[in-house]
Amino acid sequence: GFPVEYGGTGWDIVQQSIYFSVLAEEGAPMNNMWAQKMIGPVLIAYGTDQQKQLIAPMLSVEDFWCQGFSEPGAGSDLASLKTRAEDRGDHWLVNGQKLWTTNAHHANKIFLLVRTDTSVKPQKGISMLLADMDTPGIEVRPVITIDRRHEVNEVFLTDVVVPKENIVGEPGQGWDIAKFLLGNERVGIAEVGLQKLLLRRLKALVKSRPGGHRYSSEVRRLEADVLGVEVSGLRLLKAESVSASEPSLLKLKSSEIIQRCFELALEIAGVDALPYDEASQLHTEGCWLDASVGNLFSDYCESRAYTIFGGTSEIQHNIIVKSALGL
Amino acid sequence: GFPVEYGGTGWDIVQQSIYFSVLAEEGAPMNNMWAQKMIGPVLIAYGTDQQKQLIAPMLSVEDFWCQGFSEPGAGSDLASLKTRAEDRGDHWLVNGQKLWTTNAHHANKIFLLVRTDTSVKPQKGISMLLADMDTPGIEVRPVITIDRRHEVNEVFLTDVVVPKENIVGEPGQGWDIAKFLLGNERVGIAEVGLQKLLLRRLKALVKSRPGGHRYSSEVRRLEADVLGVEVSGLRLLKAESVSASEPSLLKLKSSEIIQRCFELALEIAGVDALPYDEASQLHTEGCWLDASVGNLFSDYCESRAYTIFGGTSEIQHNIIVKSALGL
Amino acid sequence: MALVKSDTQRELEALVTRLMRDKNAFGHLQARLAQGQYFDRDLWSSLAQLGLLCAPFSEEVGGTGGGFADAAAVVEALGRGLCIEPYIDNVVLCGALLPDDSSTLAAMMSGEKLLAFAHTEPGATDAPAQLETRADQSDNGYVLSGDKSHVFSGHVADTYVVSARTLGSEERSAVALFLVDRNAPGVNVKTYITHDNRGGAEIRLQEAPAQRISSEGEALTAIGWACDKATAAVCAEAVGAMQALVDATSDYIRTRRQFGTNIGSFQVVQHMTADMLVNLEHARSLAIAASHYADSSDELERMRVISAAKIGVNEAARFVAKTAVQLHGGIGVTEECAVGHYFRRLSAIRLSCGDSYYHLERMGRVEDQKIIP
Amino acid sequence: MALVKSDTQRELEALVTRLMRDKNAFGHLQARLAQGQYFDRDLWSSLAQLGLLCAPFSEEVGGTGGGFADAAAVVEALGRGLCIEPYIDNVVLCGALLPDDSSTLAAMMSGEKLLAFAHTEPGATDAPAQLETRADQSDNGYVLSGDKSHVFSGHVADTYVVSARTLGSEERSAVALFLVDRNAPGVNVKTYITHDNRGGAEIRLQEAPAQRISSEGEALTAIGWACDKATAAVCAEAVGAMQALVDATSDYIRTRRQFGTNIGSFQVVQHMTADMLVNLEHARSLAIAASHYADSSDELERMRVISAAKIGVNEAARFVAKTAVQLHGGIGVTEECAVGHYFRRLSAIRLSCGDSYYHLERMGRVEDQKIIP
Repeated sequence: GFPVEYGGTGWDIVQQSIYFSVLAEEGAPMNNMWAQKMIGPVLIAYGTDQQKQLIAPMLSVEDFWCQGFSEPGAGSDLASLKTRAEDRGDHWLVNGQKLWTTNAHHANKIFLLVRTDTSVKPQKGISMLLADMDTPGIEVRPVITIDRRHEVNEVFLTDVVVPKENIVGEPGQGWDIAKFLLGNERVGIAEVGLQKLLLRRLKALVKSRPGGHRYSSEVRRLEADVLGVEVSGLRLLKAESVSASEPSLLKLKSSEIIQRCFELALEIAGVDALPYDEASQLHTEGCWLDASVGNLFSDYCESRAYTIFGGTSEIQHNIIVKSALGL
Repeated sequence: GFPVEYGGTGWDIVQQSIYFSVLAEEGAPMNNMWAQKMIGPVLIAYGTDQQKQLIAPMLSVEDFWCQGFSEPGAGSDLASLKTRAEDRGDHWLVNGQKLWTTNAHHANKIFLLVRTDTSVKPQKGISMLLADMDTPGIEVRPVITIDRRHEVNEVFLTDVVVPKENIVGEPGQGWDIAKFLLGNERVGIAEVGLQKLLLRRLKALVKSRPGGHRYSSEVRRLEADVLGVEVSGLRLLKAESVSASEPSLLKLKSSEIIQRCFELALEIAGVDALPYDEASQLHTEGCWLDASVGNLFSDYCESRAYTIFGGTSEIQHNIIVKSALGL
Repeated sequence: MALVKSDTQRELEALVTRLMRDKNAFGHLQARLAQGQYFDRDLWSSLAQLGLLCAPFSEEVGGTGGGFADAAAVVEALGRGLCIEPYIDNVVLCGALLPDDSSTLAAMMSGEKLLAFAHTEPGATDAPAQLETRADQSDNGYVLSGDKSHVFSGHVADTYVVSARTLGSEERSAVALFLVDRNAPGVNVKTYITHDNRGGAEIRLQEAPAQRISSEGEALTAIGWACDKATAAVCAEAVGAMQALVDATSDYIRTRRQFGTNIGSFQVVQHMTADMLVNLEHARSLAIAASHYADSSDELERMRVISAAKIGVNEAARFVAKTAVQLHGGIGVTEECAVGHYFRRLSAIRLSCGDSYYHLERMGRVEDQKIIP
Repeated sequence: MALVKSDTQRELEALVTRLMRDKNAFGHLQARLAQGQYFDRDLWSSLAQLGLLCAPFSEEVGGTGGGFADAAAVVEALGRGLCIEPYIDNVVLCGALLPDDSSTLAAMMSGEKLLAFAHTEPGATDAPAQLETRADQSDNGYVLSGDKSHVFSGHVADTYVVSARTLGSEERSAVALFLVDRNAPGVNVKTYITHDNRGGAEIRLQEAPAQRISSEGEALTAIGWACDKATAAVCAEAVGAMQALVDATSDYIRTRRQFGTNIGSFQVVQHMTADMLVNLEHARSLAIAASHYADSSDELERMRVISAAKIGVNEAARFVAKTAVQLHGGIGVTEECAVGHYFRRLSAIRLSCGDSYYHLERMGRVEDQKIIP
């Protein structure tokens, strides 16, 4: 819910969450929705007035954003990122390489984490920059993933000139902003909409597949768990203060459930899920369609990423250990 | 299979294993069988001629042995044991405390790990002693376990005089002997006999309980896993050389299966397993009887110990990491 | 849905926590169990005096008007404190079956009377589809005949709430509820203790005098609702018990030394403890949902949510209980350690109020009914 | 039971391992897949020249006489090398269906002919209880009519082994096996590629000329045995693939740096890798049992053991595959990394030759039959 003055709805966090959840539950295309959760709030919190003007075209998807955080050597360990931005007086000169950049091949804008100072401790030398994807020196190469689809990319940055005013916040504030941004993930981290869609599709499979009824108990176990995650999601949204561990607790459970849903779906579909249908691969919305198992196998493969990206499950555990158990 | 000259059968390791397995599968009382696997081979390998004469009364269960290894502060970390034996010229003077001593209240003999030298590194200062349980200064106190039964004990050792010749091997050799002894665990570590007994009892429960058929798939999954463990057990017995990791790999799987068997049995029995029947508590053989769920709940509770005693599952993992993965 | 506890509920929780510390400390509990004292009348009186036995009832009948959610807050704190006294069976289950104007309800709230619900019959472990126990009209009311099993808390109860058929008919609507005095003629009670230190009874009724407390048409609906409340309550109790285990385990791994360090410094131990917390919070959310629907008259949705909650809580309880024992190592499997007591209670809870299979099948039935109309 | 590989089997393993390194290195495989080359005739010829396509057959028919266990050793090494060529479907499955004196068997062993078994029919995913495909006698032999689905490896085969009813009767005994040429009139083939880079076909037969290769009475028994062998073979393949994943993962965690250290220094990563090994060795034992019984004519025990093996191997494959991907992190979910290819193959194996539910139910049927007599 962005302020009305910037073209937003003014919704509170719960309204927003319901909106995203229903979109997911109905299987609506979500390609650029996440920008609203990620860079949007950052611009409101840290952006200049001029940067806040980017909200409206983001909401209308006139601007399509992608996120340049991860690097080949810096996956879970973001603080070790190597992409450098040199202060050249009137501009930043950016050199480096980003990896796992979702939809970079569709996007016209990118927000980047870059190293602007190598003389301080790693976390302190990071800044956030905004750039146009058509800036000379930005090259996008596809990364084909385990589902045999093209969603993520490598982004090579070679002598990319970024205007001085395109920094978000202060130089060196990038780490804090990234933490703020990842903290905003609590909107929708439960992924309840997707899970409800998956339950519906699973129930359809149970009904339509020969022998499908053998799996109905498993589907109900998942339904029970989704109820828990739904309430946990609401508790997180309504909490007055959120500790670092709470989104991690929820993300572990929701990613586990999503993966179990896809595993179960694959089992129910059986050998009929094996044929590879190139056409159905274009459907990258993360859930196979009713009455068709055409892209189920790919979705199942892709679901492994839920416990890897956005902080692996092992990292989520570490966060809980530190924040909730104080060990 | 002890040499015929010491009253044994001369069986090889496979014959021995079949013998133990069939006993377990038929639910025979096994109270002192383990001594044949544990201290018996140690006496053959390290014992004096006189000590080897202890084999025959062990086999006839004239002598009932217990094992004094663990201590309150030294569970998985055996090297840190504190019970001391001072060399007093013609005898050892033993002071300390042992914990988890199974059947100490039935036994007339004990083999002990004690510290005979505190000046060397922990592993090097340990020796093994044999003692009579009626030696003055040995006091046995029951430890009631989670199954509300009495099988294990604390053994307090206060100025216990042990004859000099009751040391097994050389002073300081205790650590090696303990490793040898634990290595012998490969006979029967698969616990296939018990698992087959559990499968049979589970199938009887499935047949006799209302709604039991709902669990038949789970029982068959366990049956499949028991087949794997049975073959793994044979592979281990037949292996020309056994690495440290192999018994651990097997123990992890077999203890997991045993615990799943008891969990499933409890689920099938349902609320009928709740009443506590003091009389049935006397049956401590680790598997409930056919046509009765009287002591099932206790057996289920006791089964948690499978992943704790004889090296916790976490320790077994560490052994695999070190030995098989070299990390 | 109330996602956080109200101020009243926090007060109730604090009250119970203090009471548990004062009158149900683990050492004290062990001592009385060693003497075979499975019910502590003094503790029960304290619960009554503090008004905790009135928590869910409306003010008109002498309650504190907090509804189910207040009772759930009490139950959760009792679960955390390992209280073995029959709060749920009395306050939640029988409390929901008694009519508002019943003097027995008042006597239960004041702690004078202890109740238990006699419904299940031999041979069935789930809620029976077909009751055999029969109520015949007599000069002074009714006499009941039949066998009742799995009468949990029946070992200490002085009055039983009994379900019986009032007509020879096999019709669902012919079931009514009755009060039967334990000491009445024709009442034969065999009691037992359970592995979680609670207890139960098997009851044989042979023309036992009984007082009807429900109209004849509504008993099965009322029974279903009361059992749903009891199910939601054991979910809350399980959350309290799991919380105790998470607390005990995080303390233990900080202090237990092996290999020259605290075991809490091992990453594997840390992550296992984190997974306990994941399961606890998941179960807490499910218990919140169950609590919200426990007072709901939307029968199908109530059944769906409470069954789902029980299934999820069962699974969390399984994981948390076994992991707590595992991380406590040898100590965890001794009777001297509270962890084993929580383990046994959580295992018993998984089987009680319908095990996971019962609730999975019930979810299926609810789904079918929801689709048909 | 042969618990360790024989010398011959070790030689076969070494032979295949070398071949895989020379002609099926991952980079090479990627390059040909990028060009849509899902079958490598050169690699297949090498398998033939090395005598590997003869492994299980008796010396009288030109084989090397090693029985199923030798074929299993080959298959395991092929699985480890991520070979996508249809060895099991040809050598193990169709090889077991062809009569000893068949010239087609000789042509298959020499690599000239590629076969696929057309048995399942549309609408069924497991072995069909009732075949609809019909064989009618014609002047020159038989003509077949009907639809066959899930003809795995049917995308590259030039000859199909087809099951069909020979009489109008519904009797089990009326089923026989036939050879049908892919290019014969009345044969309509729709091919597809599968997610594990293998492929299959759907076939419509309309009075297609066919040669009978079985007597009429024994086909279903022979089919059951051949399918059991194929099931035991995919168990061996899965073990090879899991071994490759364990090796790749132990290597990767030693070199991948995060937070200033190798991720292999984290205890949680270590224990996950150890659990992969636990599952691999468990699966290996099951595959050994399956291999032992694959040549056994004790039908019921063979079915029990092979079903049990497939169930256990499926579960191990699930765990090992997902954990390998997890420990490889982002790299593990890219097409550039072999791990994802093994993940997909192991996922496909879980569904192939009967999924776990199929085999659980079959174990139940076997148990019932064993008890009755």
